[in-house]
Amino acid sequence: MLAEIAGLSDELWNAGGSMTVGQFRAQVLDKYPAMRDKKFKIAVNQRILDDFVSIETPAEIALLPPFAGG
Amino acid sequence: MLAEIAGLSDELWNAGGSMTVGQFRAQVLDKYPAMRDKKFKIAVNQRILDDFVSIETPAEIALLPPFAGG
Amino acid sequence: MEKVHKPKKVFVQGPISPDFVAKSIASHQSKTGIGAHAIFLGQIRADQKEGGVVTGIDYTAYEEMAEQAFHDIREAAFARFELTCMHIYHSLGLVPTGEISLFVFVSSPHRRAAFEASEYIVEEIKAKVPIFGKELTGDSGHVWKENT
Amino acid sequence: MEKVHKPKKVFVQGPISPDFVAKSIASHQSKTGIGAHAIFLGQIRADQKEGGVVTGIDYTAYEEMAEQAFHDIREAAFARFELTCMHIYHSLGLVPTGEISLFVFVSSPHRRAAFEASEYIVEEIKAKVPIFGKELTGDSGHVWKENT
Repeated sequence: MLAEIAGLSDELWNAGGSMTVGQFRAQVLDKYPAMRDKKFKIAVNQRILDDFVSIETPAEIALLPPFAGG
Repeated sequence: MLAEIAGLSDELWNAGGSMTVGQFRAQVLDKYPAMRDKKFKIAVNQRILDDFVSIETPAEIALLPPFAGG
Repeated sequence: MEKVHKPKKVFVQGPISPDFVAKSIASHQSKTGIGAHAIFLGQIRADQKEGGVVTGIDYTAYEEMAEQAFHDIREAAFARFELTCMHIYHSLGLVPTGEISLFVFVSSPHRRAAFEASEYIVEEIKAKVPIFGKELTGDSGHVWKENT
Repeated sequence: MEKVHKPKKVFVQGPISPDFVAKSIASHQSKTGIGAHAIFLGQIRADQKEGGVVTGIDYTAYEEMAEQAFHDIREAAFARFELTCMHIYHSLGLVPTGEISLFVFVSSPHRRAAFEASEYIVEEIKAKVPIFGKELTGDSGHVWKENT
Protein backbone atom coordinates (compact mmCIF):
# COMPACT_ATOMS: atom_id res chain seq x y z
CA MET A 1 0.00 0.00 0.00
CA LEU A 2 2.97 2.30 0.57
CA ALA A 3 4.27 1.32 -2.84
CA GLU A 4 0.96 2.60 -4.23
CA ILE A 5 1.91 6.08 -3.00
CA ALA A 6 5.52 6.12 -4.08
CA GLY A 7 4.60 4.50 -7.36
CA LEU A 8 7.45 2.06 -7.01
CA SER A 9 8.43 -0.65 -4.61
CA ASP A 10 12.22 -0.40 -4.60
CA GLU A 11 14.29 2.71 -4.48
CA LEU A 12 17.94 3.54 -3.97
CA TRP A 13 18.35 6.14 -1.25
CA ASN A 14 21.54 8.17 -1.14
CA ALA A 15 22.43 9.18 2.36
CA GLY A 16 24.48 12.35 2.65
CA GLY A 17 26.83 11.02 5.31
CA SER A 18 25.51 9.13 8.30
CA MET A 19 21.82 9.27 9.11
CA THR A 20 19.59 8.13 11.93
CA VAL A 21 16.32 6.25 11.52
CA GLY A 22 14.46 9.43 12.52
CA GLN A 23 16.30 11.50 9.90
CA PHE A 24 15.50 8.90 7.26
CA ARG A 25 11.83 9.01 8.22
CA ALA A 26 11.82 12.81 7.84
CA GLN A 27 13.38 12.54 4.37
CA VAL A 28 10.78 10.02 3.28
CA LEU A 29 7.92 12.26 4.41
CA ASP A 30 9.59 15.19 2.65
CA LYS A 31 9.80 13.33 -0.65
CA TYR A 32 6.39 11.63 -0.38
CA PRO A 33 4.07 13.99 1.53
CA ALA A 34 1.13 11.58 1.08
CA MET A 35 2.96 9.21 3.44
CA ARG A 36 2.16 11.59 6.31
CA ASP A 37 -1.36 10.13 6.41
CA LYS A 38 -0.04 6.58 6.62
CA LYS A 39 1.24 4.65 9.56
CA PHE A 40 4.47 2.84 8.86
CA LYS A 41 7.43 1.34 10.68
CA ILE A 42 10.99 1.38 9.46
CA ALA A 43 12.99 -1.85 9.44
CA VAL A 44 16.76 -1.66 8.94
CA ASN A 45 18.28 -4.94 7.88
CA GLN A 46 15.04 -6.61 9.01
CA ARG A 47 14.95 -5.14 12.49
CA ILE A 48 12.68 -2.39 13.77
CA LEU A 49 15.00 0.23 15.28
CA ASP A 50 14.44 3.30 17.46
CA ASP A 51 14.54 6.71 15.78
CA PHE A 52 17.84 7.72 17.38
CA VAL A 53 19.79 4.72 15.98
CA SER A 54 22.27 5.43 13.16
CA ILE A 55 21.84 3.51 9.92
CA GLU A 56 25.03 1.74 8.83
CA THR A 57 25.34 1.79 5.06
CA PRO A 58 24.76 -0.09 2.90
CA ALA A 59 21.53 -1.19 4.56
CA GLU A 60 18.31 -2.86 3.50
CA ILE A 61 15.66 -0.43 4.65
CA ALA A 62 11.97 -1.35 4.50
CA LEU A 63 8.91 0.79 5.13
CA LEU A 64 6.38 -1.53 6.71
CA PRO A 65 2.67 -0.82 6.69
CA PRO A 66 0.58 -1.94 9.71
CA PHE A 67 0.86 -5.63 10.43
CA ALA A 68 -2.17 -7.79 9.75
CA GLY A 69 -1.13 -11.32 10.66
CA GLY A 70 -3.61 -13.59 12.33
CA MET B 1 -13.67 -44.89 45.79
CA LEU B 2 -15.91 -43.88 48.70
CA ALA B 3 -18.08 -46.86 47.96
CA GLU B 4 -14.97 -48.98 48.44
CA ILE B 5 -14.87 -47.82 52.06
CA ALA B 6 -18.54 -48.10 52.88
CA GLY B 7 -18.74 -51.38 51.00
CA LEU B 8 -21.89 -50.30 49.24
CA SER B 9 -22.87 -47.57 46.84
CA ASP B 10 -26.42 -46.82 47.93
CA GLU B 11 -27.73 -46.50 51.42
CA LEU B 12 -30.92 -45.29 53.04
CA TRP B 13 -30.19 -42.73 55.72
CA ASN B 14 -32.79 -42.09 58.36
CA ALA B 15 -32.66 -38.55 59.62
CA GLY B 16 -33.91 -38.05 63.16
CA GLY B 17 -35.87 -34.90 62.42
CA SER B 18 -34.35 -32.10 60.38
CA MET B 19 -30.63 -32.09 59.76
CA THR B 20 -28.12 -29.72 58.21
CA VAL B 21 -25.49 -30.69 55.69
CA GLY B 22 -22.83 -30.31 58.39
CA GLN B 23 -24.72 -32.62 60.78
CA PHE B 24 -25.07 -35.20 58.02
CA ARG B 25 -21.33 -35.02 57.33
CA ALA B 26 -20.63 -35.66 61.04
CA GLN B 27 -22.92 -38.69 61.05
CA VAL B 28 -21.18 -40.13 57.98
CA LEU B 29 -17.75 -39.77 59.58
CA ASP B 30 -19.14 -41.36 62.75
CA LYS B 31 -20.43 -44.40 60.91
CA TYR B 32 -17.46 -44.74 58.53
CA PRO B 33 -14.35 -43.51 60.37
CA ALA B 34 -12.13 -44.38 57.36
CA MET B 35 -13.86 -41.54 55.52
CA ARG B 36 -11.97 -39.08 57.72
CA ASP B 37 -8.91 -39.58 55.54
CA LYS B 38 -10.87 -38.88 52.38
CA LYS B 39 -11.86 -35.60 50.83
CA PHE B 40 -15.48 -35.53 49.76
CA LYS B 41 -18.22 -33.05 48.98
CA ILE B 42 -21.88 -33.51 49.76
CA ALA B 43 -24.46 -32.90 47.06
CA VAL B 44 -28.10 -32.62 48.06
CA ASN B 45 -30.47 -33.11 45.15
CA GLN B 46 -27.50 -32.60 42.85
CA ARG B 47 -26.37 -29.30 44.33
CA ILE B 48 -23.35 -28.71 46.55
CA LEU B 49 -24.68 -26.91 49.63
CA ASP B 50 -23.02 -25.08 52.52
CA ASP B 51 -22.78 -26.93 55.85
CA PHE B 52 -25.38 -24.75 57.57
CA VAL B 53 -28.14 -25.51 55.05
CA SER B 54 -30.98 -27.79 56.18
CA ILE B 55 -31.66 -30.91 54.20
CA GLU B 56 -35.30 -31.19 53.13
CA THR B 57 -36.41 -34.80 53.16
CA PRO B 58 -36.74 -36.90 51.14
CA ALA B 59 -33.51 -35.90 49.45
CA GLU B 60 -31.02 -37.51 47.11
CA ILE B 61 -27.73 -37.11 48.91
CA ALA B 62 -24.44 -37.97 47.24
CA LEU B 63 -20.94 -38.13 48.65
CA LEU B 64 -18.67 -36.95 45.88
CA PRO B 65 -14.98 -37.80 45.79
CA PRO B 66 -12.58 -35.20 44.31
CA PHE B 67 -13.48 -34.20 40.77
CA ALA B 68 -11.19 -35.37 38.00
CA GLY B 69 -12.73 -34.02 34.82
CA GLY B 70 -10.46 -32.75 32.07
CA MET C 1 -28.36 -12.40 25.84
CA GLU C 2 -31.87 -13.35 24.79
CA LYS C 3 -30.88 -16.32 22.73
CA VAL C 4 -31.79 -19.70 24.19
CA HIS C 5 -28.97 -22.20 24.00
CA LYS C 6 -30.32 -25.64 23.50
CA PRO C 7 -28.97 -28.31 25.83
CA LYS C 8 -26.11 -30.17 24.25
CA LYS C 9 -24.83 -33.65 24.75
CA VAL C 10 -21.45 -33.41 26.46
CA PHE C 11 -20.53 -36.98 27.30
CA VAL C 12 -19.08 -39.28 24.70
CA GLN C 13 -18.05 -42.89 25.20
CA GLY C 14 -14.28 -43.39 25.07
CA PRO C 15 -11.65 -41.06 23.60
CA ILE C 16 -12.35 -38.01 21.43
CA SER C 17 -10.70 -38.41 18.02
CA PRO C 18 -8.72 -35.76 16.12
CA ASP C 19 -11.13 -36.32 13.22
CA PHE C 20 -14.03 -35.35 15.42
CA VAL C 21 -12.18 -32.12 16.25
CA ALA C 22 -11.61 -31.48 12.53
CA LYS C 23 -15.30 -32.01 11.74
CA SER C 24 -16.25 -29.57 14.48
CA ILE C 25 -13.90 -26.94 13.05
CA ALA C 26 -15.14 -27.48 9.50
CA SER C 27 -18.76 -27.07 10.57
CA HIS C 28 -17.97 -23.51 11.67
CA GLN C 29 -16.61 -22.24 8.37
CA SER C 30 -20.07 -21.10 7.26
CA LYS C 31 -20.32 -18.84 10.32
CA THR C 32 -18.57 -15.86 8.80
CA GLY C 33 -18.91 -13.63 11.85
CA ILE C 34 -16.31 -15.79 13.62
CA GLY C 35 -12.76 -14.46 13.67
CA ALA C 36 -11.21 -16.59 16.40
CA HIS C 37 -11.50 -20.17 17.63
CA ALA C 38 -9.90 -21.29 20.87
CA ILE C 39 -9.67 -25.02 21.44
CA PHE C 40 -8.56 -26.83 24.56
CA LEU C 41 -7.81 -30.55 24.52
CA GLY C 42 -7.10 -32.60 27.62
CA GLN C 43 -4.83 -35.58 26.88
CA ILE C 44 -4.07 -38.51 29.21
CA ARG C 45 -0.50 -38.41 30.53
CA ALA C 46 1.62 -41.47 31.26
CA ASP C 47 2.34 -40.26 34.79
CA GLN C 48 4.45 -42.36 37.13
CA LYS C 49 2.39 -43.48 40.16
CA GLU C 50 3.20 -45.84 43.03
CA GLY C 51 1.57 -48.74 41.21
CA GLY C 52 3.36 -48.05 37.94
CA VAL C 53 2.90 -45.89 34.87
CA VAL C 54 -0.61 -44.71 34.05
CA THR C 55 -1.93 -46.55 31.02
CA GLY C 56 -5.31 -44.84 30.86
CA ILE C 57 -8.10 -43.25 32.85
CA ASP C 58 -11.50 -44.80 33.38
CA TYR C 59 -14.00 -41.94 33.71
CA THR C 60 -17.33 -42.09 35.48
CA ALA C 61 -19.69 -39.27 36.40
CA TYR C 62 -22.61 -38.48 38.61
CA GLU C 63 -24.26 -37.94 35.27
CA GLU C 64 -27.45 -36.04 35.93
CA MET C 65 -25.68 -33.54 38.17
CA ALA C 66 -22.80 -33.32 35.71
CA GLU C 67 -25.12 -32.47 32.81
CA GLN C 68 -26.68 -29.74 34.93
CA ALA C 69 -23.24 -28.41 35.87
CA PHE C 70 -22.17 -28.32 32.21
CA HIS C 71 -25.38 -26.49 31.39
CA ASP C 72 -24.73 -23.89 34.10
CA ILE C 73 -21.16 -23.39 32.85
CA ARG C 74 -22.39 -22.88 29.29
CA GLU C 75 -24.95 -20.30 30.32
CA ALA C 76 -22.46 -18.44 32.50
CA ALA C 77 -19.87 -18.37 29.72
CA PHE C 78 -22.37 -17.07 27.15
CA ALA C 79 -23.44 -14.35 29.59
CA ARG C 80 -19.88 -13.36 30.42
CA PHE C 81 -18.12 -13.46 27.04
CA GLU C 82 -19.07 -12.39 23.51
CA LEU C 83 -19.25 -15.86 22.01
CA THR C 84 -20.69 -17.07 18.74
CA CYS C 85 -20.46 -20.77 19.57
CA MET C 86 -19.45 -23.07 22.39
CA HIS C 87 -19.05 -26.84 22.42
CA ILE C 88 -17.90 -29.05 25.26
CA TYR C 89 -17.23 -32.79 25.01
CA HIS C 90 -15.97 -35.07 27.77
CA SER C 91 -15.22 -38.78 27.71
CA LEU C 92 -16.79 -41.46 29.86
CA GLY C 93 -15.28 -44.92 30.18
CA LEU C 94 -11.72 -45.80 29.30
CA VAL C 95 -9.41 -43.30 27.64
CA PRO C 96 -5.93 -44.71 27.03
CA THR C 97 -2.78 -42.69 27.62
CA GLY C 98 -2.07 -40.26 24.78
CA GLU C 99 -5.71 -39.91 23.82
CA ILE C 100 -8.09 -37.02 24.36
CA SER C 101 -10.74 -36.90 27.10
CA LEU C 102 -11.81 -33.24 27.04
CA PHE C 103 -12.56 -30.99 24.07
CA VAL C 104 -13.60 -27.39 24.71
CA PHE C 105 -14.27 -25.33 21.59
CA VAL C 106 -15.27 -21.66 21.69
CA SER C 107 -15.65 -19.25 18.80
CA SER C 108 -15.96 -15.50 18.83
CA PRO C 109 -15.66 -12.51 16.50
CA HIS C 110 -12.47 -11.50 18.33
CA ARG C 111 -9.64 -13.37 20.00
CA ARG C 112 -9.89 -11.89 23.48
CA ALA C 113 -13.30 -13.39 24.24
CA ALA C 114 -12.22 -16.75 22.82
CA PHE C 115 -9.09 -16.93 24.98
CA GLU C 116 -10.85 -15.87 28.15
CA ALA C 117 -13.86 -18.12 27.66
CA SER C 118 -11.72 -21.15 26.89
CA GLU C 119 -9.76 -20.79 30.10
CA TYR C 120 -12.85 -19.99 32.16
CA ILE C 121 -14.74 -23.03 30.91
CA VAL C 122 -11.88 -25.46 31.50
CA GLU C 123 -11.33 -24.18 35.05
CA GLU C 124 -15.05 -24.39 35.80
CA ILE C 125 -15.27 -27.95 34.49
CA LYS C 126 -12.32 -29.05 36.62
CA ALA C 127 -13.78 -27.45 39.75
CA LYS C 128 -17.51 -28.01 39.44
CA VAL C 129 -18.42 -31.04 37.36
CA PRO C 130 -18.74 -34.36 39.26
CA ILE C 131 -16.56 -36.47 36.99
CA PHE C 132 -14.34 -39.12 38.57
CA GLY C 133 -11.26 -40.71 37.10
CA LYS C 134 -9.61 -44.00 37.93
CA GLU C 135 -6.01 -43.86 36.74
CA LEU C 136 -5.09 -47.36 35.65
CA THR C 137 -1.57 -48.51 36.37
CA GLY C 138 -0.14 -51.79 35.23
CA ASP C 139 -2.17 -54.99 35.37
CA SER C 140 -4.68 -54.37 38.09
CA GLY C 141 -3.76 -51.29 40.07
CA HIS C 142 -5.49 -47.96 40.03
CA VAL C 143 -5.25 -44.53 41.66
CA TRP C 144 -8.11 -42.05 41.86
CA LYS C 145 -7.27 -38.87 40.00
CA GLU C 146 -7.79 -35.56 41.75
CA ASN C 147 -7.92 -32.14 40.07
CA THR C 148 -5.72 -29.34 41.38
CA MET D 1 16.42 -24.45 28.21
CA GLU D 2 19.36 -26.12 26.48
CA LYS D 3 17.34 -27.81 23.79
CA VAL D 4 17.77 -26.39 20.32
CA HIS D 5 14.50 -25.95 18.47
CA LYS D 6 15.00 -26.49 14.81
CA PRO D 7 13.62 -23.76 12.56
CA LYS D 8 10.17 -24.62 11.31
CA LYS D 9 8.35 -23.65 8.19
CA VAL D 10 5.52 -21.32 9.22
CA PHE D 11 4.08 -20.07 5.93
CA VAL D 12 1.66 -22.17 3.95
CA GLN D 13 0.06 -21.20 0.66
CA GLY D 14 -3.68 -20.53 0.98
CA PRO D 15 -6.02 -21.58 3.80
CA ILE D 16 -5.21 -24.05 6.58
CA SER D 17 -7.60 -27.01 6.48
CA PRO D 18 -9.35 -28.64 9.45
CA ASP D 19 -7.80 -31.94 8.33
CA PHE D 20 -4.35 -30.45 8.70
CA VAL D 21 -5.27 -29.47 12.26
CA ALA D 22 -6.49 -33.03 12.92
CA LYS D 23 -3.25 -34.52 11.60
CA SER D 24 -1.24 -32.20 13.84
CA ILE D 25 -3.25 -33.30 16.88
CA ALA D 26 -2.94 -36.98 16.00
CA SER D 27 0.82 -36.71 15.64
CA HIS D 28 1.05 -35.70 19.32
CA GLN D 29 -0.69 -38.73 20.77
CA SER D 30 2.58 -40.60 21.11
CA LYS D 31 3.96 -37.82 23.33
CA THR D 32 2.56 -39.13 26.58
CA GLY D 33 4.01 -36.38 28.75
CA ILE D 34 1.48 -33.98 27.25
CA GLY D 35 -1.63 -33.28 29.31
CA ALA D 36 -2.98 -30.17 27.62
CA HIS D 37 -3.15 -28.78 24.11
CA ALA D 38 -4.23 -25.20 23.43
CA ILE D 39 -5.08 -24.37 19.84
CA PHE D 40 -5.83 -20.97 18.38
CA LEU D 41 -7.33 -20.60 14.92
CA GLY D 42 -7.78 -17.29 13.13
CA GLN D 43 -10.69 -17.36 10.70
CA ILE D 44 -11.52 -14.71 8.05
CA ARG D 45 -14.63 -12.70 8.94
CA ALA D 46 -17.12 -11.33 6.41
CA ASP D 47 -16.80 -7.81 7.83
CA GLN D 48 -18.74 -4.95 6.27
CA LYS D 49 -16.36 -2.36 4.80
CA GLU D 50 -17.00 0.77 2.73
CA GLY D 51 -16.42 -1.13 -0.50
CA GLY D 52 -18.71 -4.02 0.49
CA VAL D 53 -18.48 -7.24 2.43
CA VAL D 54 -15.05 -8.85 2.85
CA THR D 55 -14.83 -11.97 0.69
CA GLY D 56 -11.29 -12.93 1.62
CA ILE D 57 -7.86 -11.66 2.62
CA ASP D 58 -4.82 -11.74 0.37
CA TYR D 59 -1.78 -12.12 2.63
CA THR D 60 1.76 -11.08 1.82
CA ALA D 61 4.80 -10.87 4.08
CA TYR D 62 8.24 -9.37 4.25
CA GLU D 63 9.20 -13.00 4.35
CA GLU D 64 12.77 -13.14 5.53
CA MET D 65 12.09 -10.74 8.41
CA ALA D 66 8.84 -12.58 9.19
CA GLU D 67 10.60 -15.94 9.47
CA GLN D 68 13.10 -14.37 11.85
CA ALA D 69 10.30 -12.82 13.90
CA PHE D 70 8.51 -16.19 14.15
CA HIS D 71 11.76 -17.79 15.23
CA ASP D 72 12.26 -15.16 17.95
CA ILE D 73 8.69 -15.67 19.20
CA ARG D 74 9.20 -19.45 19.35
CA GLU D 75 12.40 -19.14 21.34
CA ALA D 76 10.87 -16.61 23.73
CA ALA D 77 7.82 -18.80 24.30
CA PHE D 78 9.93 -21.92 24.99
CA ALA D 79 12.02 -19.93 27.46
CA ARG D 80 9.00 -18.44 29.20
CA PHE D 81 6.59 -21.40 29.43
CA GLU D 82 6.94 -25.11 30.20
CA LEU D 83 6.06 -26.37 26.73
CA THR D 84 6.49 -29.79 25.18
CA CYS D 85 5.68 -28.68 21.63
CA MET D 86 4.86 -25.58 19.66
CA HIS D 87 3.70 -25.20 16.08
CA ILE D 88 2.76 -22.04 14.22
CA TYR D 89 1.30 -21.91 10.71
CA HIS D 90 0.24 -18.80 8.80
CA SER D 91 -1.26 -18.47 5.35
CA LEU D 92 0.15 -16.50 2.44
CA GLY D 93 -1.93 -15.66 -0.62
CA LEU D 94 -5.70 -15.71 -0.74
CA VAL D 95 -7.73 -17.02 2.18
CA PRO D 96 -11.49 -16.81 1.54
CA THR D 97 -13.95 -15.71 4.20
CA GLY D 98 -14.75 -18.51 6.67
CA GLU D 99 -11.40 -20.21 6.20
CA ILE D 100 -8.43 -20.37 8.52
CA SER D 101 -5.29 -18.26 8.13
CA LEU D 102 -3.53 -18.79 11.48
CA PHE D 103 -3.00 -22.00 13.46
CA VAL D 104 -1.12 -21.81 16.76
CA PHE D 105 -0.73 -25.14 18.55
CA VAL D 106 1.00 -25.49 21.93
CA SER D 107 1.25 -28.56 24.13
CA SER D 108 2.32 -28.84 27.73
CA PRO D 109 2.14 -31.25 30.66
CA HIS D 110 -0.30 -28.87 32.37
CA ARG D 111 -3.02 -26.54 31.18
CA ARG D 112 -1.74 -23.27 32.63
CA ALA D 113 1.38 -23.14 30.46
CA ALA D 114 -0.65 -24.09 27.38
CA PHE D 115 -3.21 -21.33 27.93
CA GLU D 116 -0.63 -18.66 28.66
CA ALA D 117 1.68 -19.60 25.80
CA SER D 118 -1.15 -19.71 23.29
CA GLU D 119 -2.26 -16.21 24.13
CA TYR D 120 1.31 -14.88 24.30
CA ILE D 121 2.23 -16.29 20.89
CA VAL D 122 -0.88 -14.96 19.16
CA GLU D 123 -0.38 -11.46 20.58
CA GLU D 124 3.28 -11.48 19.59
CA ILE D 125 2.47 -12.57 16.04
CA LYS D 126 -0.11 -9.82 15.65
CA ALA D 127 2.30 -7.17 16.96
CA LYS D 128 5.69 -8.19 15.62
CA VAL D 129 5.48 -10.21 12.40
CA PRO D 130 5.51 -8.21 9.14
CA ILE D 131 2.51 -9.82 7.49
CA PHE D 132 0.19 -7.65 5.42
CA GLY D 133 -3.39 -8.36 4.49
CA LYS D 134 -5.48 -6.96 1.67
CA GLU D 135 -9.15 -7.38 2.56
CA LEU D 136 -10.97 -8.04 -0.67
CA THR D 137 -14.43 -6.51 -1.03
CA GLY D 138 -16.70 -7.10 -3.97
CA ASP D 139 -15.41 -7.18 -7.52
CA SER D 140 -12.27 -5.10 -7.40
CA GLY D 141 -12.10 -3.14 -4.16
CA HIS D 142 -9.75 -3.78 -1.27
CA VAL D 143 -8.93 -2.36 2.15
CA TRP D 144 -5.65 -2.91 3.96
CA LYS D 145 -6.19 -4.78 7.20
CA GLU D 146 -4.64 -3.40 10.37
CA ASN D 147 -4.20 -5.29 13.64
CA THR D 148 -5.44 -3.71 16.85
